[in-house]
This record gives sequence, C-alpha cells and structure tokens, in this order.
Amino acid sequence: MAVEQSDYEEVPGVILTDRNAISDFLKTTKAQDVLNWGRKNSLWFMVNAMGCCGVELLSTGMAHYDTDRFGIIPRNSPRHADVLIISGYVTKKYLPALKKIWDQMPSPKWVIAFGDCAISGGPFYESYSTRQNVDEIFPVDVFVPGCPPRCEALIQAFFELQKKIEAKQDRGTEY
Amino acid sequence: MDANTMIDSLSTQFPDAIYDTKVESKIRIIAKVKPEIVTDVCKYLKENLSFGHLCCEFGVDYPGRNEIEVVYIIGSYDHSVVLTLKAILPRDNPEIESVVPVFWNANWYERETYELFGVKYLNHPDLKPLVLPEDMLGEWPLRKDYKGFPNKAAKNLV
Amino acid sequence: MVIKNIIRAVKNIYFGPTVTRMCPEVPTKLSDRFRGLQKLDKSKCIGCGICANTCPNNAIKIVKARVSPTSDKKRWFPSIDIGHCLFCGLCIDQCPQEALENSKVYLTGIIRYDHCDLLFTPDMLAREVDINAEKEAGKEVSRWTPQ
Amino acid sequence: MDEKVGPSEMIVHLGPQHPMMPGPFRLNAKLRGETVVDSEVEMGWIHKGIEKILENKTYLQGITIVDRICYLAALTNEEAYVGCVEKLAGIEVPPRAQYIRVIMEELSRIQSHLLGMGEYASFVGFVSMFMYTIRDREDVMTLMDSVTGARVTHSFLRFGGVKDDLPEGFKDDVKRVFASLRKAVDSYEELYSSDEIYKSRTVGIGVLTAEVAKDIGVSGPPLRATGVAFDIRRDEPYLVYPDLDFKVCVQKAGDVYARVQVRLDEMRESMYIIEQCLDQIPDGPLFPEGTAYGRRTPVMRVPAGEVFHRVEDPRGEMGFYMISDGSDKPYRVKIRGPVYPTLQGLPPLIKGVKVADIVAIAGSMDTCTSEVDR
Repeated sequence: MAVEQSDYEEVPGVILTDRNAISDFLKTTKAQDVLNWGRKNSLWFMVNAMGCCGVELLSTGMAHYDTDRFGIIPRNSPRHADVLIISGYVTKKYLPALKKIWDQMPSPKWVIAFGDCAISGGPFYESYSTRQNVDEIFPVDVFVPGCPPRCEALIQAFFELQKKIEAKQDRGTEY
Repeated sequence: MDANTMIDSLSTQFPDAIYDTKVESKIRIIAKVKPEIVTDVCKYLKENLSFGHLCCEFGVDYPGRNEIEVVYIIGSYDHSVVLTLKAILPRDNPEIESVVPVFWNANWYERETYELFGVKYLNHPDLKPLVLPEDMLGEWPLRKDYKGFPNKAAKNLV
Repeated sequence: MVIKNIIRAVKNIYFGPTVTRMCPEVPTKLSDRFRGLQKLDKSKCIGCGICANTCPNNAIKIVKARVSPTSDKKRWFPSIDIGHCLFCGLCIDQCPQEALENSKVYLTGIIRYDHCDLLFTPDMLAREVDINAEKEAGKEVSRWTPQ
Repeated sequence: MDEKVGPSEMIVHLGPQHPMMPGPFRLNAKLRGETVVDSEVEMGWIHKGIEKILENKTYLQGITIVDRICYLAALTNEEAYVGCVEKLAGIEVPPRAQYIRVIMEELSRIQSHLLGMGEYASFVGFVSMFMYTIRDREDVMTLMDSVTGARVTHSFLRFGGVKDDLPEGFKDDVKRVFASLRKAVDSYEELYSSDEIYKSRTVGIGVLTAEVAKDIGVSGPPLRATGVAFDIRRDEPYLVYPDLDFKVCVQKAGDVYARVQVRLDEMRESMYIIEQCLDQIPDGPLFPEGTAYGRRTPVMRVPAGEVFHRVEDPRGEMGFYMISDGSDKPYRVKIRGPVYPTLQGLPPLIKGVKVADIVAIAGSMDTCTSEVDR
C-alpha cells in the first residue's frame, strides 16, 4: 500500500486486502486477463465533491454525460466504489478523512487526480492550510489537468484508466 | 435618518470612546472606538440606530505600527448605511471584549479572528479554533510576519 | 396526476429532444472562445517574459529552445507546467506580440499517467512534437491531430 | 455542544464526507431517540487561505483566485472584487460593459439556483428532479461558455470592463434557451406543488422567523422567504440595476417550501432582467476610453484607501473589504460570504426536528461550503 498509515488510528472492522495466495496464483495465469476485463468495465466511482471540480463531477454523473453507458456509475458509499476521484484541494484537516475513505474502499481500487488542485495544489499550492503533493500519498493512476477540467475530460480519464488496467500497468492493484 | 445624524448621535452618546469619525459617502461611515466599551457601543447601535446586521468582523495586522485592528462592519436591514467600526489593539497582547451577547453571529467571526490573528476575546462563550486543525493554533497565519507562507513544498515543474 | 406523469415520460422517450452528448465517440462542440492548451507561435515570440510575470500561479518559465525543428539556433521561449496552469487566459491577453493563443486541446493531448509528463516544453506548445505521442512511439513525430 | 450523553441519547457525526452534504462540513448531532437535542457544525475541511493568497497576488492575478471562492457564483465574486478596485481607483465602467456584466451575473444566478434546487431535491428523495435541473443547467452553462470560454471559473471581468463582447447570435440563443427554461421552471413548480409526499416533507419544516433570521444574519433567498425584502440590487444599487425593472421575490412562510419557491421566482425574475438587458443594451466600447485599461491591463497601482463593496450573490450578500496601501498588491482583503452566517445558524434551526429533516433543512439553505471555508 502506498498510503502511509502511521499518523491515524485504524478503522475498526476494515481488513486491508493487500494480497493473498489466490491472487498470487491467479496473476500467473490467463484468468487475470478475464478479471481485468471485468474490472475495467465496471469502474464505479466515489462521489466526494471537494471543490470546484466537484461541480463538474456531479454534472458528469447526470444525463448529459451518460456515464452508465460505459459501466461507470457514481456511488455515494466508499464500500461500493472502485475509483477514488480526488476532486479538489486536500487540506491538512481533510487528509485523514480522505485516507479513511480510501481505506474503506475494497481492493482493487484506483485513484484519479482530477484537476490542478489534486495534481499540484492548483492556485492554493503555497497556502498554509493545504497539503501539497497528494500523488506521494495516494497511488494516482491518471492525472487530468484543468481548472476545472470539463466533464468530457473525466470520461476520457476513465478510458485512459481502462487502457492502463488492460495493459496491467496500473498502480492501484496488486497482481 | 441619514449618515450625518447617525454619526452625531453616536458621538454625543459616547464622547470619550468614539473618535476619528468620518462620513465617506451617503451610505458609508467610519468611526474608531476604544476597545473597552465596544460591546456597549454595539448595543446602542443595534437598539437605537437599527444597525442590526453584522456583515463581518475581522482583524488587520499592522506590524509597522505594532497594532492589530479589529474591524466591525455593521449594516442594517432597514436602511442602507454601513458603519465601519475599528478598535485598535496592541500587537503583543491583543484582547478585546466579545460582541456575541449583542450580535449572535459574531461567534464564528471571533473564533476565526482568534485563530488567524491571535486576538483574544474576553467573555466569548466557546473560544476554540474553527477552520484550522488544533495543532496549528499559535501560528497566527494571517499576520504579516507569518513564516510558513509561501509554502514552497509543492512540486512545480518549471 | 400519476397517470399524467407517466404519459409525459412515455412521450418524452419517443418525441423528446436527445440530451446525451455522445462523447467521446462524437466530439462535443466547443465554443469559439474555449480555453484549452496554449499554442505558441515561435516566429512571433520575443521571449520577453511578460507571460511568466503575469501568470497567477507561476506556471510559466522562460527556457532556451530551438527556434525551429530544423535549425540548431536557440532562443528564449515559454514552457508551461500544465499541472499548475489555471487556463485563465491572462498570459494570452497580456502577450504584446500575440504569440500565444488558445487551442481546443483538452482531452487526449494532456491527460497523462505521470505527473512529470505534464511539463509542456516550447516544442510541444508550438506543436512541433506530437503531444499525443505515446511512450512506445519513442520518436518525435510532427503530426498533430486537431480536435 | 455538551459532550455528555444522557440516557437514551447518542451523538451522530454526519460528514465531512456524506451523501447529503453539499460540500465537506461536519455536523455533530446529539439525538434523543430520533429527535435532535443539540448540534454543532465543524467546518474548515477545505479552508484554503484565499485571503492570505490575495495579499500576495497583484490586482490582476487576484481575479483568477476570487473565481474559486464559490465555484457556483464565480462571476458575482469577481464583480465584488473588481468593484472594490474600481471604487478605489475611480474607474468608470462604460454602459455596454455594465450591461454585459448584469447579463452574465444573472445567468450565473440561474445556474446556481438550478443546481441548488436539484441537489436539495435529491436530498429529500426526489432524484429525478436533480436530473431535470442539471439537464436545464447544462443549457445555461453552454450559454455562459460561449461568452466566457469556460464552464465554471470564468476569469471574465477586467478592471473597467469585460474581457470580451457578446458573441454573434447570442440573443437568439438566449431566446431559444429561455423558452424551454420557462417551461421547465413552470413544470418544476407544478411538480413541487402537486406532490403530496414532497409537500409533507417540506411544508412547515424548518421554519425560520424574520426575527431569528435577522439575528443570525442570514441574507439572500432564506431571508426573503421569511418576508424581509432585503436585496442589495435594490437597496444599494450597483451597475445598471436602477435602470432595470425587477421585483424582489418574497414569501411569508419561512419554511423549506417557501425557500425553494423564492428560488423559482428569482429564476423567472432573472430571465426577465436578461431579456430587458438584451433589448436595452447600447453600442459602445467595452473599456473606458482614453485610459490605459483594456484587455491588456497595465500593471496597476491602486491609491491607498479602504473600501467595502457588496453585491447580491445567488445566496445573499457578498462583500469585499479591501485595504490598499498604494502598492500593486492589496494590503488586506476580507471576504464576507453569504453562507457563513447561514451555516452558523444551522444548529438552532434543526433543534427539535427529526433526523430525516436535517437533510431537507440543510439542503434548502443552499450552503456552498467552499465559500464558507474560503
């Protein structure tokens, strides 16, 4: 796991699935390709609207950009989600909450850094209250620049993630 | 009642505490107030001059003059005059009476000013940090001599 | 009331307007003023650095780069960190030579797998290098797919 | 809030990430059974320190930062900021630019109300309404996109004017969009007023009386729903609002239903204002003539002084207090957001209601957390 787990308490009732014997065996066989095909076609994302990009995140789930066509469904609970979209400024106060969300998501899971704030801090990169360099904390797979990016860019980011999963190059999953 | 009569009424009521009054335009007046009796002044403003709407309250840091100003911007729902009330505090130990008994919504403004500037409010019901984590208390980030800004930790590729 | 609503819903299925934008199969129509990735005209740019001073987010730095793909002569040109860029258009407004302009690139060209790939050099801004080039291409190609 | 828990009481933490939350904030509610006895709002989860950042940016660069205070009302934020600088520097805005500003700000009000209403409708279990409002919001967003070139953060206003003129064919586009939007607003009203379940969840719930609202310092639609006709556009006019004919929408009841009704009426009023503007808009320059101000803004030094300028945001009174010391950067900027007092007033408002109604009340206040935290 790329998440550092030192400075906050364990979430009760959560087992962090790193690896086990079955997955170790599977990744040597062709079955992994089938699994990946299934995974890449059901990327359910977690709606956590944190900032300006959160508005575009909401719009993406709605009628105009019908993401259900690709099996991309917005979910409100982290227990149902596969993709965490960091959609805004991560402050020192919010980071523990975001880590908790990440830990509650069942593996395999991926992260998309949506917008400048998630990539580099955006316009608030020199602020006293934001946490810089989020990509060192979470294993970010796809970076979507823009402030905020359009909804189409988010859909495109999902496609890039699908490509990455198919090629087994993603950082989110242990094969 | 226009801006001039309001400011006259205020300075006749508190001749010692109100000074440097100025009428900027028909809808903007500025006055300075001694910090000790700011609550009484606010009570008078609310009850007699119908200044019932506290727009905001904040601090301004002047390291050159070694002062911190606490500024109250008080508007009204009945007329369109906005009063800017300033109280000047020493920078080393800024302490001022809380106006929460008069304006209920001053609560959060005072908590925010406390953690960003270090202005201590006396008789505040619940003075604790509002927007920053507890361990950042004592850094006073909005003061001009704050060391942590700009934070250069972020990766900038250029 | 319920029946009325059902009738309206059924009507909407057959006679209502289509709402979904079929992106990415059909590219969305962008407005003329859309602010995407900046495009640099190397022949106009004088390397004055006004864009770098104007940028609200310090995303622009003036670096040395080749004047054109064929020559070895080097001059000063802006390079932009897209991971910091706000796409506000101030650099384009303030440019005295109008060397920078908006383009409609906002999808495939700039969505990257790594943070360090988000640095756009003058060659990429001038579209001398294909910004869509994948890693496996391995070589510089001067083809650019407009969107 | 008292942390002590009595018999059959418990404390429930809602947030900072919760499906009902219109942004990250945390509500600690103490419940007895299903009734809220006491509660406390914790905020600051997305505090960005914009006031400090603005002190370190030049006046021109500040425009891009104030966009991001509240992403649903980017243009009214810009108007408040730019208005401050214009007052300090004594810049006159030419009439055409003023009309364009009014058009854009009213469009921004419409899209903000659409999103606010839709989000709130989904909180009370009316998810299809969310779909409808977002569908119509996209049309308005496309209109704004065609003028400013961005969907959310516009960076459109400049000192003394606006960046671009209205595009060709804008008037026809507005006519086409408004024709369908008018129908849509009517149908929303019909849906709201005919749905028994919706009515039983909103009528008489979360009643805010005028005295309490004034005490809390609320402004905007929640205040106007209590019967107080307080609108900065009329009480302290800026731009060309004195020349325009519009009424301040007021409701008497002060409950959740009335607040939504005020937003519906305001959207109609905004459409009416925009149509007037498009009829009246004069030809002319976009920037004051004979000055250096233009699309390519010079490095400005603003004369020393202090000014408080406020505008009517979609959510209420948006004010900027700016202190200039004569340099090219502001000395201190204070942002007075409309939602700040509203969110602060949530605990007394939800005292004694059932848990399920917290969502309806908080949603109907249309809180934008980003602006509270700044």
